[in-house]
Amino acid sequence: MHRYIPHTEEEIKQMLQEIGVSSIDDLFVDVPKTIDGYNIPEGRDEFTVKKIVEGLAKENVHFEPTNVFLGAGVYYHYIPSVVRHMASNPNFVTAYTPYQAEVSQGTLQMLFEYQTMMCELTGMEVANSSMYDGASAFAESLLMATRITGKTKMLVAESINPEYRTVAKTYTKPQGIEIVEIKYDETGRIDLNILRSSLSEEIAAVAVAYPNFFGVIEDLKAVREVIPQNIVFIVVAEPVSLALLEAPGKFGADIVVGEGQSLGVTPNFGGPGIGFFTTLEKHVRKMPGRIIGETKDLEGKKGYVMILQTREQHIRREKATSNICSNQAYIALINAIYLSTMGPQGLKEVAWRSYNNAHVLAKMLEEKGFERIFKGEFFNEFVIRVPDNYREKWHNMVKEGILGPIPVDRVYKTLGPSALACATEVNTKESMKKLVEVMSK
Amino acid sequence: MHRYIPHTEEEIKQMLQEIGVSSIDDLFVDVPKTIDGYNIPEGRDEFTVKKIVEGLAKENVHFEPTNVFLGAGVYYHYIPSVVRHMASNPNFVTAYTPYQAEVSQGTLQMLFEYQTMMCELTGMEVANSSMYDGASAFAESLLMATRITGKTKMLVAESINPEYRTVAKTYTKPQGIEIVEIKYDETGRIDLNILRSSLSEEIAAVAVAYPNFFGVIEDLKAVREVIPQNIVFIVVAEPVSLALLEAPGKFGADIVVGEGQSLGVTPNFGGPGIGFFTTLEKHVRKMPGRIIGETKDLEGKKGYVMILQTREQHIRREKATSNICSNQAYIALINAIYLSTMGPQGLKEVAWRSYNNAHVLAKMLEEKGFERIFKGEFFNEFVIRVPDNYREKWHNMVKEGILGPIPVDRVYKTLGPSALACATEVNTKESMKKLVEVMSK
Amino acid sequence: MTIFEKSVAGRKGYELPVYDVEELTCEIPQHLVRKEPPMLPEVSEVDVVRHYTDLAMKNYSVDRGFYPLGSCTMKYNPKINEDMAALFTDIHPFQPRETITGAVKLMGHLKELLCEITGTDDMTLQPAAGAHGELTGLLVARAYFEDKGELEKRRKVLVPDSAHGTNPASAAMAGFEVVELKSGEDGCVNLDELKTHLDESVAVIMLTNPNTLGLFEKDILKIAQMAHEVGALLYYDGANLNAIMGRTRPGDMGFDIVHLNLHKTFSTPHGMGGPGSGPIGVKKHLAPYLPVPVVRKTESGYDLDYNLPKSIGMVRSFYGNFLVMVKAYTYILTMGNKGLKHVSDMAVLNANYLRKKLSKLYQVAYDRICMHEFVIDNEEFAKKTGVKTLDIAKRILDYGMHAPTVYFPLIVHEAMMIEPTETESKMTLDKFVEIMEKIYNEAHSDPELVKKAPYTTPIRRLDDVTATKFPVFRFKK
Amino acid sequence: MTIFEKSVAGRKGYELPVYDVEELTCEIPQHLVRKEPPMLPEVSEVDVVRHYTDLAMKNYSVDRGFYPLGSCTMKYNPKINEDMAALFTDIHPFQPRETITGAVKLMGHLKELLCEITGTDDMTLQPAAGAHGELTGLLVARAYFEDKGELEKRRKVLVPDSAHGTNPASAAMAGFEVVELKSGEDGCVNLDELKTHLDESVAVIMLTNPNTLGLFEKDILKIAQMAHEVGALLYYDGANLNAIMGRTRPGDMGFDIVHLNLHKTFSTPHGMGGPGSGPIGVKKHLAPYLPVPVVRKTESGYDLDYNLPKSIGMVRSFYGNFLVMVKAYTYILTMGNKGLKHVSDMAVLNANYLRKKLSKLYQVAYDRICMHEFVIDNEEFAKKTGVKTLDIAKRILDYGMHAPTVYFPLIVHEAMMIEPTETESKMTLDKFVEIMEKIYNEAHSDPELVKKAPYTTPIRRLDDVTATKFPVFRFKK
Repeated sequence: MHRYIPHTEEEIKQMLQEIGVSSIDDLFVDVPKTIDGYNIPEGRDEFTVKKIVEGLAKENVHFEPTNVFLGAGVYYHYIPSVVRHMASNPNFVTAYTPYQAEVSQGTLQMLFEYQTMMCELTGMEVANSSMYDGASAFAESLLMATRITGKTKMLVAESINPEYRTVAKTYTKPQGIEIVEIKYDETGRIDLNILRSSLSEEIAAVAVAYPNFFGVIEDLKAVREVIPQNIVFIVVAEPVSLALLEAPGKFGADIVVGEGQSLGVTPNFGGPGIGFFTTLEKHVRKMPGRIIGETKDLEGKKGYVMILQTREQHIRREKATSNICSNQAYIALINAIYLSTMGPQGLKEVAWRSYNNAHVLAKMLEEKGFERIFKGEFFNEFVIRVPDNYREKWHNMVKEGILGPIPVDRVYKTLGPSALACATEVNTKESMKKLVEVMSK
Repeated sequence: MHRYIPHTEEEIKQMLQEIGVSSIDDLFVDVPKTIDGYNIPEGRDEFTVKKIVEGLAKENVHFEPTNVFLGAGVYYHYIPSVVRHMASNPNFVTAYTPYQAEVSQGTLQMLFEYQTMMCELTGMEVANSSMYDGASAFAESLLMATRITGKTKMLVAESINPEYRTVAKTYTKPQGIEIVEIKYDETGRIDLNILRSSLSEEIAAVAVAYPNFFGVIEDLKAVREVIPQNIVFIVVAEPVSLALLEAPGKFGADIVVGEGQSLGVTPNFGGPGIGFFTTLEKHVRKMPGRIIGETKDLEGKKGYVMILQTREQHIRREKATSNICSNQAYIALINAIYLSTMGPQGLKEVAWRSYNNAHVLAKMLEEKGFERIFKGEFFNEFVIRVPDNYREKWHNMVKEGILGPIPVDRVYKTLGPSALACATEVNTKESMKKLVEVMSK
Repeated sequence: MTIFEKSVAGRKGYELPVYDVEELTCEIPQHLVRKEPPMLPEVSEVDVVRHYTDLAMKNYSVDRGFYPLGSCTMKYNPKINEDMAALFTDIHPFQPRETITGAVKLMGHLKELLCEITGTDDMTLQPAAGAHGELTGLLVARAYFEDKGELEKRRKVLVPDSAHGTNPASAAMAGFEVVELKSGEDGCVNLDELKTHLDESVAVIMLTNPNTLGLFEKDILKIAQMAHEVGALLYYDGANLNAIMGRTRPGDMGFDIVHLNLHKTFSTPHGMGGPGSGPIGVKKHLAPYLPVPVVRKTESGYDLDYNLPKSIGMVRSFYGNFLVMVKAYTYILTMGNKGLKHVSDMAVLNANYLRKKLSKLYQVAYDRICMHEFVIDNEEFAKKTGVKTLDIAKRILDYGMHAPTVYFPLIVHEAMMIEPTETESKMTLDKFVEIMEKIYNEAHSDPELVKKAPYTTPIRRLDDVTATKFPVFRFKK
Repeated sequence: MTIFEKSVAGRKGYELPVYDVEELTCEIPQHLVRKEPPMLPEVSEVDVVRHYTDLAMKNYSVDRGFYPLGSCTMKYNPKINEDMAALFTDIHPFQPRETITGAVKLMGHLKELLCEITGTDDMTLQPAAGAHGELTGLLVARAYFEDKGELEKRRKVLVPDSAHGTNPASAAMAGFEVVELKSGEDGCVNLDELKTHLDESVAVIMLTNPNTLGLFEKDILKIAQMAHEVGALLYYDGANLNAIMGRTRPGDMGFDIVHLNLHKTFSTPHGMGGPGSGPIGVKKHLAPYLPVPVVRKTESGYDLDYNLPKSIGMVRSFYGNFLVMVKAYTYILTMGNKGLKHVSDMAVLNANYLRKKLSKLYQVAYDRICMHEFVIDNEEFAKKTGVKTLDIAKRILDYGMHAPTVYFPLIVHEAMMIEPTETESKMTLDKFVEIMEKIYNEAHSDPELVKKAPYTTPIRRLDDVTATKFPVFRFKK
C-alpha cells in the first residue's frame, strides 16, 4: 500500500485471479532476477522528504535579483505573478504531447500562439513549438543548413556563446560538418574581413549572435551583405532584445534560433529553459521539431493540430529532420503567458531598461577604471577589463549578496583578465552603485 | 490605464457616447463631491508591492512546526502537499456562493461531501456548510438553543475556550440571554455537582467542550446523564480528537460545533479558519447557515442545491435563523480535501500521535517538576504549573526557535502561574527534549 | 460520483513520518473511546487529485468569465494577492507580541487606509464577513445607546425595503425591532416615509448608498441631518462602495458606522461564499465600543489594544480573517489613490453602458444614470412571453456566462440585478448584450426553449423544491 | 478565439516599477533599431487569466483521468514534486561554485541512485529528453569506437522494427547507418535475424526491454553475449524501465548504455510534451566519453568535473533540465527501494489485468503475459466493422478518457498500445473496459457513429490532412 498506488490486497488478489496466475512473481517469469532490491534507502513520507530537499535547497545561496549582474545566457527579469499562476494549471502541467487533438486544443492553440509570437519577435515566417535550449537549437540550425544546401562547412562567429559552439560541435561532428570559427574585431562584432575571406563555394551557413556573447550588437545588414544569397544565414538572437532591435528577418536571415529563458522563465539553475527555432516557409520541410497548424473540424470550426509530421522521427524514423520528440512545450507556455502579459509595449520597456541600465552601469564602471574591451554598441551586457585578482573578488562579492560580472578569460583566453557584466530592468541605481563600490574596493 | 482595468481611452469615449454623456463626471452628478482624492499613496507596480509586503512578512518570526508547543485553539498539523495544490484551483477560489446551481456543481457537491464528513466526525445528522469560526459557531449554537426551547438561560462550562465565551456573550446579550458559567473541578472537567445544582426549568442549554480548553476530555456521558432531555446539550468539539474520542452524537448531543482549522488549514494568524456546525434533523429548521442538499435535474441526474433557504436572511430577513451570508466555504474545501487524503486511518494516526506526544511530553515535564494542574484525562493539551517568571521565559524561548506553552493565568486567574502545553504529530522526541531543556533552564 | 463512492477499504492517500516517540497506553476511559471509525473516504492521492479537479471543472468562476452578480462585485482577483497572503500562513495568533510585528503593522496600515477611504475615525478588522460587520456595527450602536442610557427607548432600526436581507437580520440579531421603509417612486428613500418613522425611538437607520437599485440616494445629506437631529445613528452597508471611491466617503455623507466588504470592493476572491472580511469603521463617538483588540498606532509602531472597558467584547476569535486583509492591503497598495477612483469611474461607466445597451430590449427599472449596477424588471416581459427572470438566467449559462443576481431587490418583481464591475472590458459587455439579445429573440420565438434551459451545463435544471421538501443532508451508503 | 483577437491597442497587463535611473540616449545604429513593434497581444491581466484558464480547460490531463498512452508512462505526478522543484528556481547556473552546493549535491545523489537502479557505473544528467539521451549515448559509443580506432569499420546500428522512431533517428544523427531488425513471430528479437546482421561492422544494438509490444526479450542475456562477442555495444532505451524495477537492471542484463526518461518512470509531469530529462548511465569503459560536466563524488561532497579530455563535449548548455531532476529525486526519495519494486509490480499487474479483460472482445497481439503494456491489433476488427483504430480512439474521448497510443508499434497494423501504469486503480481499469465494450458494441451496431466520433469534446474531429497540405503556421490578422 502506497499513497500513490491505489491497489489494496483484496484487489490484487482479484486481479491475479482474473489474469489466471497465482502471484505477482508469475508475471515476471521471463525476467532474469539479477537483484534482490536496490541498495537505496526505503521510501519516506512527505514530511521527511520535504526536510531533506529543503535542506539541500538551503545549501544554495539565493541572491536578490536586483543584486545580480551575471547573465551569460540566463537572465533575471521581473516575472508578473500571473505567469506562474496560469502556468501551474495541472491541465497544462500533466498533459502530454497533443496526440489526440480534440482533447488537446488548449495545448495546441497555446503552441500555435507561441509560434506566432516567436515569428513576430524574429520577423520570420515559421516557428516550431520548441527545442531543448538555445544551444541545441543552434546546433540543429547547422544540421538544417546542411540539409538545405547539401554542404558541410559552417562559418560560425567566435562571439557566439561558447557553450552553444561546444554543443554545435558535438552535434555536427558525426555528420562530417566542419565548423570554422570567425574571430571578432575590436568592436566585438564579427570581423567582416575575415568572414569575407573565409567564404567559398563549400560554405553552407554563416552564423552570428544578435547581440552576441559579449553583448555586442552584430550589424546584421553588413553581415548579410557580405554573404552570398545561397548561403544560409543563421542568427542566434536574444528575444528580449528583439523588442528594441530590428528583427533578424528584416535582414534576410534564413534561420533565427535562441534561448527563450529571458521571456518569463526563472533561471532554474540553467534548465529547463527553451530553445526557439524560426525559419522561412521555403525551408520548413527541412526544419526540426514539432509544428502546430490551424485547421477545421468536420463542422467547420477552427482548431489546431500537429502538422508536417512526416519530417518527424515517429514517422520518418532515420530519415527524420531530427530525433527530437519531447521538447519544452511547458516552457513555451510560460513564454506565451509572459508575452501576452507584457505585450509589445511592456517588452519594449523591459528591453529599453535593460539596455539603459547596462549603459549606465558601464559608464559608472568606466569612471572607476573598468574599461570596456569592445567598442561596438551593446545591448545589456558588456565585457570589461578587470584586475588579475578579479576571480577571487568575484567570489568575495557573495558575502555582500552580489552576484557579480562573471570572469570570461578562461573561455576567451586572448582577452586577458576580463568579465562579462549584465544588467536588466530589475537592477536599480542603488544596486549598481553597490556593485561598483564593491568592485572598486 | 491599469493592468486590472481594461478600458482604453478610445473605448471610454465610445461608451460615453453610447450612454449619451460627455464625461465620466456626468455619471456622478448625484454624488456630493466631498473629497479630491484620498490622502493615500499612489498605486504601485507588482515588484514594488511585493517588496513592501515581503518586508512586513519578514518582520514576523516563523517557527519550525516541530518546535511549536502552542495550541489554544489553533494547531500545527502536517498538511499533505496535495491539499494546497487542489485547493488553489481558481475555479474554487474565484467562484461565489452557488446561486446558479447548474454551473456550481463543484462547489455544491464539495460542500455536500464536507457536510457528510462533519456529520461522520461528530456523529450528528446534519451539518451546515460552515460558520465563520469556532467561537461564532458556539455563539450561534446558544442562539439556536433559545429558538429550540424558547428559554434564555445557558449553563456554559468555564473550561470552554475563553474567547468563545467572550464571543458568545457579545452575541447573546441583545437577546436577553443569560450565561451562567459552570466551574471545573480538580479533574479539569465540568463540576457535575455545580452543574446539577444549577439546573432549573429556565435552562435552555448546557455547553461543554470536548476536549476542553485545558485539553481535558469531558465525560459527555456523565454530563448528559445529569441534564434533563429537554435541555439542549451543546458540545464544542475539536475535530481531530474525534478520530480517537467517541462521537458526541453517541452521547445525545443536540448541537456539536467547533473550529475546523486543525483539519488541514494553516494557522493563518488566526484567520481564516472555519466554524463547523452540526445538529439533529429534528432541529434543522432552527439551524443557522447554508445547507446543501441532494436532488435531481430534469433528466433525473443527481445534483446538488442549496436547501431550506427559507431559514436564511435573504428570504426570511429579520426572521431568519441568523444573519450569516458569506461563510467560510473555501476553508470547508480545504477540510474536505484534507479529510479525503487522510481518511479514517490517517486522521486516527494524527489523533493518536497528538495524544501520545502530549502524554510523553507531560511525563517529561513532570519529571522536571512541571506539575500537571488537572487530573482528568487529556487529549493533546494540558495545563502545567510554572514558575512566576515563566512569561519572561516564554518570550526568551523565541531565541531558541521555540514557540512554547502559552501562559494562561491572565485568563484563568485562580490557577496561579500556569501554562497550556500542546503537542501534535509534528513534534518530535528531539523537539520535546529541547523544549523541556529550555523550560528547565 | 461522490468521493465516498470512490472509497475502497484499505486504500490510502497519506503517509506520516516514521514515529520515534515511545508509545504509551491509551488512558482514555473506555466509554469515551471511539468504537466505529468515521466513514471518511479511503482513497489514494491520485483519487483526491482527480476528484477535486473534476469538481473544479464543474464550477464557473471569475477566472473563467463574466460574473455580473449584482451587489456581489465579482471583479477580477489579482494573482499577486494570493502570493502575498501565502507569506503569512504559518504564524500563530498567540505568538509572543514581538514575533508578529509585521502582521500587526499590516493591520495597522490597512486600518488607516480604510479609515481614510471611508472617512471614519476608528475601525475594527475583526468581522469575518459583511453581515458579521453589520451585526458588529449594530452592537456598537447598541452599546453606545446603552452607555448613554437611551437603549430602553431606542428600539427601532429603520431599513429600506430595498435593503440586503442581512440588514434586517443583523438588526434583529442585535436585538432591535426592524421597521421597513418603503422606497419612493424614484427608488430612493422617501423623505416623507422616513419622517413618519423617525423619532427618538429609532436607534439606527441602515442604508447602502448607492442603494441596491444602483441609484445614489441623492438626499443623503438631508437624511443624515434628519437622523442626527433625533439622535439616531446612520449605518452604511458597504456592499456598494465600489461605486463611489475617490469622490465621496460614507463618513463625509454623515454615516456614523460603515462596514466594508473587503472581498468585494477590495478584490479578494469570494472562495465559493467565503471567507470574506467585513471591517467596520466608526466615527469618534463610537470608537470606545469597538470589539477588542483594536489595532492602534503607537510611538514605536502599532499595537493591539485590549483595553477598551466599554467594548462590546469580541465577535470572533483572534483578529479576523487576516489573510483576506493581506489581499485587500496588497490591492490598495497596488491601486493607490488615483487607481481606486479609476475603479469606481470604470465600474460606473460599465454599468451605464450596459444599462443603455440592454434598455433597448429589456425594461430597466428606474432607467436613469445609475451607479455601479442597475436592475432590469422582467415583469412585463414574463407576462408577454411566459419566460421568467429565472429562465433568462438559466439560458445565460448556456451561452457560457454567469447570470446576474435574480429576484433581488425584492421591490422589483422579476428583478435581474446586474453589476459588471470595472475589470470587464467593452468586448465582454458587448458579448453579454449579444447573448441577452439572442435570449430576447428566443423568448419570443421559442419560449419553451428558454424555459427548459440550461442545456450545455454539467447538469440540467435542478429541482430545488423537492430538495427542500424531502431534504437529503448528507451522503449515505 | 486567439489571444491576438482579444487584443486592443493600448490595453496592458503589466506595470514596471517607477524608473529611477537616468535615461541615456539610445546609441544603437538607426538601421538596427526596430521600426515596427512585434504584434504581441495587448490585453489586461484578467484577459490573460481567462485566456489561459479557458485553454487549460480544453485539455485532458493525468489530473483529470486515465491516460493510457503506451510507451509514455502517464502515471500520476505527485504534487510534492512541484513544491520541491520550486525551491530551486532562482539560482543561476554560473553562480560561484560555493553558492550552489545543494544543487550539485542533489545531482550527485540523483546520479548515484540512478546508477544503482540502472546497474551502470557512471552517468550524465545533461540530456533534456529521451531522444536527447539516445543521441548522447550513441555519440558516446561513437567516441568510444573512435578512441579504439574502430569507428571506420563500425558503421551500423541495429534497431528492431518495433523500436521507437527516435532510435533510428538518433542513430542517424549520430552518423551511423541504421539497420532494421525484423521481429520474430513471438514479437521479440529473432536471434537468427540478429546473427545475419551481427558482425564487426556493428557499433551498437539498440533495444528497449520490455520491447514496445510490452514483451520482455527473454533472450536478452544471449543477445548481450552475442553483441559483446563481436565488440558491439548494447544500448537500452529506458522508456520502458517502469516494468522491471526491483527485479533486474539494464546493466545486469548486459547493456552498456542506458537512457532513462525521468518524466516517465520517475513521475515528473509531461508538460504537454516537455521538459523531460533523459540521463544516460554507462558502464565503466564508456565513462571517459560522457559530456561535461560530470557530477562526481569528492572527499568533501560533490563537484562538477569538466576534466574529461575524451568527452564528446556537451549536448546542451549547463547541466540539463535541473528542475526535472529535482522532481525525480523527490520521487525516488519517496518511493525508495521497495516502493520502486511495488511500482513495477503494480504496473505489470494492471497491464495484464487489462489485457486479459480486453482480450475477451479485442484481439491482443501476442496474447501472453505482458509487462507494463500490451498492444491490441484491430486489423481484423477494422475489416469486419469498418471501424479503425483511430475511430475507436476518438470514441474513447467521448467517454471522458484519453485514448491509448495508436498506430504504434508499426509492426502491428491498426495497433493500439495500452499502458495503464501503476497509479490507476482497478476501478478505473474496469471503467475503461466498460467503455471499450460499449465501443465494441457500437462498432457492430452503428459503425458510422464511431467513425464520426468524437462528439462531446471541445471540438469535433479535425482535418489534419488539409492542415499539412495547406499549412497555416501562425496567426495572421
